[in-house]
Amino acid sequence: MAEHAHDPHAAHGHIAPISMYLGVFAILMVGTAITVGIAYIDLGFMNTAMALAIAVTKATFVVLYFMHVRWASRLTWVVIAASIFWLLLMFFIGMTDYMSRDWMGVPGR
Amino acid sequence: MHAEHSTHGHDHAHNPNLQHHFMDMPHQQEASTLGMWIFLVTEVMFFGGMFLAYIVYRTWYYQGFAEASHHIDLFWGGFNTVVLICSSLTMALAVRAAQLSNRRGQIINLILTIVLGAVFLGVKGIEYAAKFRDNVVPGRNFEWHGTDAVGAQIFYSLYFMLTGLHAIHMIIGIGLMLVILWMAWRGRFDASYYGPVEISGLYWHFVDIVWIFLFPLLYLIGRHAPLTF
Amino acid sequence: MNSAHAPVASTTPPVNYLNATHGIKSWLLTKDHKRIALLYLVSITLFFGLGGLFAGLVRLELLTPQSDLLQPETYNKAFTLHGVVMVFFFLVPSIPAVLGNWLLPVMIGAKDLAFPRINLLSWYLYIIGGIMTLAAIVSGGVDTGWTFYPPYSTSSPTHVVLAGLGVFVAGFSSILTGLNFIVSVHRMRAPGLAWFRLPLFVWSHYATSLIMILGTPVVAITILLLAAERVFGLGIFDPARGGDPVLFQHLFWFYSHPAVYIMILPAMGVMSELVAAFSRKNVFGYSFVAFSSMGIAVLGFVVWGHHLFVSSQSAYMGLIFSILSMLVAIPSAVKVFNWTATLYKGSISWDAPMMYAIGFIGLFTIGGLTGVFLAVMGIDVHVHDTYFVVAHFHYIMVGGAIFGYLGGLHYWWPKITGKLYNEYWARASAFIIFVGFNLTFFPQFIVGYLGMPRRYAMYPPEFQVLNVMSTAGATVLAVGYTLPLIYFLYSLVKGAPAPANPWGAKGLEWTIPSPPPTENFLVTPVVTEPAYNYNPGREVEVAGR
Amino acid sequence: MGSTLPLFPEAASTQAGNVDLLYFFVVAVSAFFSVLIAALVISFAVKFRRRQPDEVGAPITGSLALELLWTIIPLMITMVLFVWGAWVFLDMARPPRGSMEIYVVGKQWMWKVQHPDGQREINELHVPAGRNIRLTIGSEDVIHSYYIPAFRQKIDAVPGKLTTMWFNATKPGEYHLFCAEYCGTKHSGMIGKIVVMEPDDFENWLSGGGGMSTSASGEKLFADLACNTCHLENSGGRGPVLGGVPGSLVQLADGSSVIADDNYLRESIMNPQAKIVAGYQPLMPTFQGLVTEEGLLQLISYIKSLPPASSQTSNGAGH
Repeated sequence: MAEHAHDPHAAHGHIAPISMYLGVFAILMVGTAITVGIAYIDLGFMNTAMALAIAVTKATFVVLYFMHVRWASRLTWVVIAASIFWLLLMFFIGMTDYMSRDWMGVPGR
Repeated sequence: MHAEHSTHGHDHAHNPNLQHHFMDMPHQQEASTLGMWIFLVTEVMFFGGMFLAYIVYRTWYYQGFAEASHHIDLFWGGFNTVVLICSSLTMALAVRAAQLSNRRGQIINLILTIVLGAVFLGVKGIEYAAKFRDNVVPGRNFEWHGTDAVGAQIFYSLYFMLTGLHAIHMIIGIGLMLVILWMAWRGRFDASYYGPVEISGLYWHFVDIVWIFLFPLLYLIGRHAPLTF
Repeated sequence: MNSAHAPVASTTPPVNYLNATHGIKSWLLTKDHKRIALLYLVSITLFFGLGGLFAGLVRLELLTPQSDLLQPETYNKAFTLHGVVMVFFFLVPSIPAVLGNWLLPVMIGAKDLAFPRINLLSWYLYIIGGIMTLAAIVSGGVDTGWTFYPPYSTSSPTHVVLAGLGVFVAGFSSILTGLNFIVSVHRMRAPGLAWFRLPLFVWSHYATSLIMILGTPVVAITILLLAAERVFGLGIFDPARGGDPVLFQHLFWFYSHPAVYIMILPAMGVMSELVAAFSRKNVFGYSFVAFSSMGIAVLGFVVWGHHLFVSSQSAYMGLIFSILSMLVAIPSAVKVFNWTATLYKGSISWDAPMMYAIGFIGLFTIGGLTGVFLAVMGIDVHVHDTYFVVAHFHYIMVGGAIFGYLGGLHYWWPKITGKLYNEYWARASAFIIFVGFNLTFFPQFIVGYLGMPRRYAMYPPEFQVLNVMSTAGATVLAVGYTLPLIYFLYSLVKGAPAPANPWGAKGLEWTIPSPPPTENFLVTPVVTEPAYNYNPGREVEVAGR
Repeated sequence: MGSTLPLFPEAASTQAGNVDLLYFFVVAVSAFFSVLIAALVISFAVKFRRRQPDEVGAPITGSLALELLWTIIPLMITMVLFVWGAWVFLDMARPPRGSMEIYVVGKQWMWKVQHPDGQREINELHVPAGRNIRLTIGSEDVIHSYYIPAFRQKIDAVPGKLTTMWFNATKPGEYHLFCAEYCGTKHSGMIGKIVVMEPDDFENWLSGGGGMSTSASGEKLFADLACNTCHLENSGGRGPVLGGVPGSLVQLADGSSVIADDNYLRESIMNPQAKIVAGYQPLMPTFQGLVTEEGLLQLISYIKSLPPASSQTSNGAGH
């Protein structure tokens, strides 16, 4: 907490220009259009990967600019990183079971 | 640690919105913003459980998922994506207006946000009605004319859970926005106190982010290979 | 924080948090964390009694090999409700919501938790969830076991949805408590109270809160999916509709294994406080104890699959879960060794809280070591779902969590109520609980390795002697649990007023009156020294031997 | 099964000794640490008891060497336990080749057994001593668990898939069979006995029963369900020819491949669209609800008994 020098009257917070919000909005719209367009091109397994990559990019823009995380404290970054880490941990460990179920060649093992 | 200690750092005028156990407004706002972020972590894990189920069954029943995904209406899904992105913009602008003590800007942007949220829910209603009409609601005369009825039914089960819980979050969000709108109407927020607008905004953006993932994962599976059935 | 060790004589302040306002409304609408803690204390005690009642029914039925006292239907409901009530409505909230709620703000030198209204809301959610579960009990009960495994829970004719939604709502109570603790520890600490000056109680509650906010939502959604499957006929876990019942087990244990640490970590925090206070000594290896709490919280999330060794989970995944489960034993061992080392050259007094602490160390050691048996795959295949498992987790849940809860309650009772309880009866009841507990659960290790499966209303006659021992122990245990209820209530009426620091202990909570005023600290404290600093200015690090 | 106060279970399989040895080792380690901790706690608590009311303890904050010691020693012990436990487990998980295969189906609240030669039993299992026995286990309704304490073996019976257990009984006698996974009202009644017999007695017992062998029942079902119209060598190639498929590597339409184990065969009957064999159309209807779990096991047994396809290059399965 010591890292913030407070003006006791104003709640602090970054005030960004409207142009930034409109820019992020445009990126989100373009991203949506690309997601739909790319879904109609056969890229094999890359279809899913691209769709997710675009979704992650869009989400990142929302988090950084609409949710002001770019200017937020390090603790906020840690909180977000922890949530992503735990989510992926659950996916990764959960899926490891499903992916390795046939390896032994013994049903149910 | 905070520099000022003794009593509660009363060397300045008391903001009436300051609760007694905080030292000053930034302290209070930091705490409430952190609280909302931590709440959003729980929301991530809440939806995460369903996404794990989605990943498992999508790998098991890709055929059924692709068939079912072709059956849901891409137009309305895309339309709703655009609506939600617009609402996120108006929400962000409402927070900005509050930061600048601009009461009118807050009211206009909050009303737009609420209207867009309502439009989203209306469209969702249209989509759900179509599902009931086509008998693709799991557990209720589920009929499937494609090849993989089992996979399609699981897809629709997850579809209804994911979009249904997302819609419930939207409804809660709209309720929250109505409260914020009322408070903004009464001029409660200005540059020194806009925490409630900001943290409701965080919630609204989170719900938007969930949809950003739901849209490709539900509406766009295997679109490149049209299925005939 | 001066270093007076002798009990400081002081009288109960005329205005304190207990009598500052009057009337039932002043309690039900209170935002004071201390009053909310007392609301929890009362409601949790009621649920403990209810859960204990079901445990009594289970033990009585198991006196004989036949199912003669209870029909199997009733027996199945009894053990299910024992599990549901004890896990979700007693153990998970017990220490955090009562002792944590009362003490955490005081220990960090704050006037309240960061979000007092949310704190009250979480008590109401707990009560609503509890009422829903009670409604399920009254309207006929649930018979799925507390684990709600589908497809049985999808097809069981009992009130699964109502009980499940009760757990769902109570889960949000737990989430909000965790959220409040985390924000408070980050943002509400008093000046000078750096992280490594925090009492270990606070560290362990911080670790617990992490599990609450990261794990609880997952079990909430899992139960919601199960309810949707039952109510709307969605197909998600039901194999008849193409689902995978093992997926439920993955999602369920992603929360419910870490939930074990929600129950035991706060008790470990209490232990650190008790061992330090009754040895009048700083905790040996403070930072190792603090970090082991965090280590348990994090590693606890990656071991859930040891509940699935024979569930048809991939054998290779089983190996990974086995080795990870071994790793989570290490920080627990580190804690036990550090508490033991804390006693060395201490000034040890055998007051009632310390008796619980010493009992805890012994029972938790046995509970933890028998956990290693279950992580060893070759042994787990045999003892999985037998009474060996039942005995193991009761050594952790009762020998650990409840000993921690009772020990903490005795230690802070004078502070919370401003009254002294009868020390003689307190020691006697601690001894009775210890004996009764071991008599109840030790025979279950033996009958478990013999192969008696859990959740059996009837069993082969050769297991009877051990079961009778267990039931006899449960009777002793019931007496032991009743005694504190009596002498605590008696102390409220006739107990002598407690001084501010009856134990001569260190910590911010002992610097304020007993009971404290509503705002805890009239002047925000400034902390200038580490926790448990019984020897100011004489810090020595012993060289390794 | 016997004395009034047994303290240790009978060990009647080749694996039981391995498990018990490991168990005794962990008991010894646990006893050592429990006694060590208890002795230290009690002796400290007595020796350093408080003598004056205002006495404080010695200022000892910690010791890095001790912390490392009691981190590393338990770590090493647990790693030994992991390796040993995994070794014992893997032996219990992998049935040896050439085991005698018996099919078991759990349903509320009984265990139904089919021997290869057609003998059927309920809540009992007769096996010869000294032979590797492989159980393939399914469930018709909810999750059960097939548990034989004397053999130290257990595996869940999970609806929607098949699981496997194996053992080699060493001592003739009768042993408990329990359902270990809670399965509803009469869970504790879902018990039975394993009867281990001398091989000669077992042969006599087998010949006493009779009826159609499992694969013969499967053949009949194969015809009744009209599987033979697509899946035999002379049936026109609409579906893959099944002879020789079990155990082989099957190429799928989406480019991946899969080993045709029992669960693959089962899935191909119940949910044929999940894995389409390369070169075939997804024409096969599901048999979910049309064939019981026992029937499935008979079909699988029959498919396994088919001779390898003579000249066909197609090695597909199931659809």
